[in-house]
Amino acid sequence: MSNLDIFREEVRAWLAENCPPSMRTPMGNDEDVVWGGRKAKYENPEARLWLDRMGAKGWTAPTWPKEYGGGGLTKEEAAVLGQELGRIDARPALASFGLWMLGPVLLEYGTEEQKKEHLPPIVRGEIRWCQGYSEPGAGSDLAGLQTRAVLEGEDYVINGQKVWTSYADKADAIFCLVRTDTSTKHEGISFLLIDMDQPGVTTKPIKLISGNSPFCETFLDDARTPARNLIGRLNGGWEIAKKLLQHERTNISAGGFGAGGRAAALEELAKEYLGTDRGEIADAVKRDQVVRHKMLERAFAQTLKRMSAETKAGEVSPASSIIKYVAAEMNKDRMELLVEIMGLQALGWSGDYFSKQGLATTRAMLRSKANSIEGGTTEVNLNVIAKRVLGLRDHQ
Amino acid sequence: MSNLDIFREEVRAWLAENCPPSMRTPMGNDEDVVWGGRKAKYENPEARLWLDRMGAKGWTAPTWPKEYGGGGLTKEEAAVLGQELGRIDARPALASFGLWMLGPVLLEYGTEEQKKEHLPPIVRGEIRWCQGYSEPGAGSDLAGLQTRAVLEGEDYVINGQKVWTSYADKADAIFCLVRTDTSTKHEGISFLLIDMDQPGVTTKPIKLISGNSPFCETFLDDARTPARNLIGRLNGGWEIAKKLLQHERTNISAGGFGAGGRAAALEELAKEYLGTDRGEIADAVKRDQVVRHKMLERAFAQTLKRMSAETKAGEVSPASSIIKYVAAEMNKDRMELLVEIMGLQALGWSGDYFSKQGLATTRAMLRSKANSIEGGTTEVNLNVIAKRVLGLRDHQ
Amino acid sequence: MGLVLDEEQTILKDSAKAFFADQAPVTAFRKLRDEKDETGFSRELWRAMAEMGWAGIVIPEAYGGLEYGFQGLALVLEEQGRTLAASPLVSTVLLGAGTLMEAGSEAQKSALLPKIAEGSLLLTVAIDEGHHFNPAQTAFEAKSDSDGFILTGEKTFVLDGHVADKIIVLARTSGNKGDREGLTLFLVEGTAEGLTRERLKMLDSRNAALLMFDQVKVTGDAVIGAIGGGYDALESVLDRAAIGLAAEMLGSASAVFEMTLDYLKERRQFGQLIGSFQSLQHRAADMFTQLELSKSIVMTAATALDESSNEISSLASLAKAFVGETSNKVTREGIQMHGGIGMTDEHDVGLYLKRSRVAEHTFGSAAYHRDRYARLNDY
Amino acid sequence: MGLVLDEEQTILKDSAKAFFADQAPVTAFRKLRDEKDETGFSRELWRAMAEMGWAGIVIPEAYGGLEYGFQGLALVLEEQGRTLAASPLVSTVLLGAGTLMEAGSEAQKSALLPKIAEGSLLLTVAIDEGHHFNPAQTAFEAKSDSDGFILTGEKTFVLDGHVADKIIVLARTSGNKGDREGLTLFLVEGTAEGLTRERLKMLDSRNAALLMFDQVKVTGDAVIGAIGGGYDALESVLDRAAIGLAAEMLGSASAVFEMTLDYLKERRQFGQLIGSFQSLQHRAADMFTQLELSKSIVMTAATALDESSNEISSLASLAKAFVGETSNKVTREGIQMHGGIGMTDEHDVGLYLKRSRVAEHTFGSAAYHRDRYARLNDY
Repeated sequence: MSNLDIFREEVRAWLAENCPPSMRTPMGNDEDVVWGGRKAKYENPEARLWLDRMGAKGWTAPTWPKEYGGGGLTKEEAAVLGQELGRIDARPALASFGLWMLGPVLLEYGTEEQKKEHLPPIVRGEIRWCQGYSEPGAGSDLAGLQTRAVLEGEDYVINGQKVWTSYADKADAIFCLVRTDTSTKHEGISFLLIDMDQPGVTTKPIKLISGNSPFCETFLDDARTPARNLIGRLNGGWEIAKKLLQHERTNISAGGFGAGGRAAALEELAKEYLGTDRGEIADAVKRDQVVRHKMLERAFAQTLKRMSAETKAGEVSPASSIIKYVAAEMNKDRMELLVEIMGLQALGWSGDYFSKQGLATTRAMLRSKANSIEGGTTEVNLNVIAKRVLGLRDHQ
Repeated sequence: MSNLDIFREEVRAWLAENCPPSMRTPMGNDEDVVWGGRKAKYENPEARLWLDRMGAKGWTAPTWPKEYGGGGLTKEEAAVLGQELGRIDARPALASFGLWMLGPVLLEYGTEEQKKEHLPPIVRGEIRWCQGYSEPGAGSDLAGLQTRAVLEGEDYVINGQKVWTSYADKADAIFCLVRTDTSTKHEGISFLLIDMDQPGVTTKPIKLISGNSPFCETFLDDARTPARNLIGRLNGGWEIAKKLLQHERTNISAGGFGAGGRAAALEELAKEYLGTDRGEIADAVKRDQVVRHKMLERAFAQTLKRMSAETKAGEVSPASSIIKYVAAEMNKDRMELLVEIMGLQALGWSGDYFSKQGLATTRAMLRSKANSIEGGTTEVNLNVIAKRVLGLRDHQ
Repeated sequence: MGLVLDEEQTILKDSAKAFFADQAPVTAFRKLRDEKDETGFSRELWRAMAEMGWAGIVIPEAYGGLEYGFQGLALVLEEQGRTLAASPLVSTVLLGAGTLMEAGSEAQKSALLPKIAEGSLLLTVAIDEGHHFNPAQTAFEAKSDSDGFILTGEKTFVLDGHVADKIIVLARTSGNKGDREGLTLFLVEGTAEGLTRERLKMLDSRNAALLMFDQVKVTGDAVIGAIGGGYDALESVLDRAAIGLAAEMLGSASAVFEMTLDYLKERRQFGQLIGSFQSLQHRAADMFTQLELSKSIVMTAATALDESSNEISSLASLAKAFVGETSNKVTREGIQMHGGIGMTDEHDVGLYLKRSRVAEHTFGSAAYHRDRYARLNDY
Repeated sequence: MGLVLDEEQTILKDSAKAFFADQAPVTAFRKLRDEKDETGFSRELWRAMAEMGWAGIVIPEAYGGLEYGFQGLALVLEEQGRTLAASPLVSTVLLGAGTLMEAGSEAQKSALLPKIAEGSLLLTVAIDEGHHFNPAQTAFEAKSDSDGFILTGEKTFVLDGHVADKIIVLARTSGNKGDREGLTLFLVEGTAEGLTRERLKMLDSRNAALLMFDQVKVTGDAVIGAIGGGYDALESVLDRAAIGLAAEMLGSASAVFEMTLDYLKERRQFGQLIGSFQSLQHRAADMFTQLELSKSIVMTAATALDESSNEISSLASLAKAFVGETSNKVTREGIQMHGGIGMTDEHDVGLYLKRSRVAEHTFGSAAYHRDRYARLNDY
């Protein structure tokens, strides 16, 4: 038996013992996601138990080094862990921007002290992080950041406003891009960690056209953070931000609002709402639109696969530059087409008259409009393709 | 009886007497168009007779002053003349860039001597003119003109190359934009008349992707023209050019490849080539595309009418800025749709197997690709709308 | 108006523009929405509109109206659309008064039209039964009995149906679902016994209701027009409604375009006004183009109504389809060009998008009207 | 190839690229066209291609082929498309050899496949009868008589039909136009008595012919596959042909994109490289996106062929439709971005546009394949 097989047996045994029964059932809704943090409430005590057990093993961050609380697994072992978790339909023990975003930054740019201080609580879900990049005046253009951090004695004092901070109202701490030098643009930005449990930090949820949202505005008024919470070098935040954004883009599009899967199949809804004629969607024009969409979805899915095959083969994949753009536009079109197909049923806002699916479609259509804005606008995506991939230049 | 009614009776009587019978029949093809000029050949002597008679009355240029050979008619009288010519289906006595383009320029910018010298031969169709604007390096951007004219004694000596000069190989003379000052861009351009019957001027027809074309390349190698043939002020050609281009754009789109009329109706061809189902175009998806196109055609036709009504009412019509753009894109889409509909029949190049209509469609589809390039590209049209109409500005 | 407004029309348009900007700006609609107002529009505003003569703008003078014509109504609707003002202009005037003028008896017209014109009677027409507009598919049944008719069934998406004083109901008196023959129009009191009304909470926070008829009795007088001839009468009414709604949508789309253009001239990114980026410039130019084409169509269609052109049905479908697509496109681009701020509930552009999607589907979607246009023109 | 080329495939692609760039650049095709060459391709080139092994690249080793598979053939076709090289690869290999491999008897395969592989036999399949590709609509009749069958009728748009040594003809032996049953494949000599062949002068100056059969007699040996089962056999062949042609179109479209991109980086207007104008940048990025998506599909479909996936038909329709639309778009944009020079006959971009339109319609247009995809997937 290979080492990996042995490891697999160990994992399997441990999971059988430690994964509570209710954690092997599908999640009912967003409330079932465990984000951890100081303010976390656990309706289901088994969720907490599951987090504690996984956290203690470091398996919420399987490949992070053990010395920082991680699982210390190899890539192959982590894959086995993932397979075994999948095999029993285990729920994720922890969802966390700390795991997904801050952790990798700390591992690459943090000092030994910073890693020791911040990584273990992330692994165990003790601190819930949120991210503070965008500002009202700086959307696609982070160089326009105006939130200022000034060193006063041992602390940075921060003033400014962040926007689109997901779950800021539920987070314990925020990792921020702040301006530490106003004389330049990109070069004057730093990456700072700030505890939110202080009077200088307030948050306000943002209501979207589709209804409530996890997004907040976050106001920093003489907020303070010890100087040791500067990550990377002073005025070196731009480089970190670029990496994180790239990471975010890939995340959003590959897993996020991408092709199919999550919602009911377009073709089934088309049959239900438009009727059938000898088994075919009765409206030939809409049927053609459905096919076009399905073809694009398939082309997109194959491109995702190709991208990952190319990456695995060590090639630079130019296809990766198109992913976010295609995913966003495709999902927007899909939702508009669904509304077209469902008619009145997808034009309701609330109330019993409308089906759950109808109401969800209405909201999803509205929410989808942000797909081509968040995490890099479609316009910025196209600029990037034109310039970085195709080598076209600005006016000289 | 009003003066106009009297005039109408006179016109009617004169036409009855002077318009030869064969000039009241529809034109068979492009060969029947009378362009005049020194090299003109008249297969049908009545065509020449008709030109001579109309030219002598000045009615080829009805509203131009009598002293320059024109008809000296008021706008209202000219309208009556037009109606009466239409009533008997009279062929145009003369087609001429001299009448359409050079004449108006001379009337506005020419000296008394220049008008006296050039306008009467235009009216009588004795000199055939062509226009020389574009150059290989200067398409949409006339400021890039490189053809140079240098004053040597009494003459300008011209060197350079013009392209897209329609019918240059059949013309007697050319009105040209030339560079007379290389130190500035727009300000260094002049408007010059050049006789083409000299060794320094040679022409070469351009073959298009759709086949033969009226376009030529025109080479000017030490071509000469007397200094008196400078129209307007030295280095003042840019203003004249802008006026002429505007004029050309309106002409092209309103009369040219615009909405329907000329070719067989899209819906009839769709029925013929796709079959019908209870009287409807059998292919529902194509039928939808046909409707979309017909709707756009109608919207365009109504916009043309609105534009002319607004102009008549003395209003500035912002709609006029969209005409060329819509006409070009609409015609290109129409031709692609026709090829889709006709299939194999519109994929032939020559030979008896293909119907006349099929071959004409193939060629027209190819020719239509130039609609969004000639007389101002679609990109330039959109720039103009954005900047002049919508007030958007360049990067500052 | 023909294709250019005359002086009188220009005055009407200007005063309507000023009226809505003053009395019913977008903030007023937002307030109605946020306060979850049960009526769904301001009765005070409607009274003021009636005082301007707009409730009776197409009603003949003989019945207390202005007899000013549909071109005038279209102008008012366009300006109403510009500020998203909620009013019963579409339900009461386009549909209700429209049906009476088209098919009502002298007695019905004398009794009701003057009240509509003075703004004291709210009327609507109940047509839809399914997810998609398709009046020929009406199954809703009216059974004749000795005293008249008994109505049973459901009608949905009835504009202002929860507050209308009277409701004109399209019901089947013979034939089968899908037949154009056999449909009849009935006038029913909003308070009739057996009628339950429920306001639907729509995406656009405007007014539509679900009406449930349980053995609702009406007398023979309640029939409007010929028994079995309801479809043909209604078709003319719906042509007018489609054109009127297209005018309203044009106004809304124009407002979105204008606010977007303003934003392009004011928002900076990468050190530049975003309106100086050429790709946004070209897309703005393209929206402008669609709006100019839409404007020509709406003017043509409204004029055709006043001139009783035989092209009305074709032009109605053209207007509803073309303006609908334009409105869809402009609202999409409006949000995208505004970026994040356009996604927030507090920005107006989202309100316009929501209204657009509902209006696009009201009286038939663009797809419905393209198919109809094709049928009308023998494609 | 799967979704990434392996080493062998990379070598094949590179050598095909070098081969066509060297032996059959666009100038070679232009020369064929301008000299009105009657064959329509260079026999010398075909011999060289056969020497490279490409004529037999999908033919089993037992019949003298390389048995390298469709992924390899797709790579060669893509490179052939890049330079618009004219060859009988589609007619002889994809269609002809494909049909024999799918449905031929052992005797037929032994007799013909080795000759195809060595480049000495030209084969094609005659399917089309009308303006649009639709094999089920075949009416062309084969009447059985004592000695075999008598073929009468017309076949059009037969690729390389005027020079093919043998022609496989789809004919109806029973049933009616529209039936998939009752169609049979026959092998006919190019020189058969009663057969008249006329080369069609197509838009793309490539090879297609009109074949007129006047009582052409064939023996029972001429039947390929089962009598009445021709449609099913041919459908698999046509799937492969669609995928192969999509690969060729992808190569052509990529070439257009590359020449356009080069032009954007070199042409100046208004004092700037036109490639620095943002609206052109975004349109270029959009073309690139379509091409990347197309590439994923072509690779997936070609791999599916070699793996005998049960998705082949779906993927064939996906490839033909998606790449067809991409090719249409890229050639349109290619001309527009080149401006006037792109309109001239002496520029290559027009040749690509012409080839694209014909290829788009060959073996079914995008619309045909969208409908087919919908049918195959039960939409």
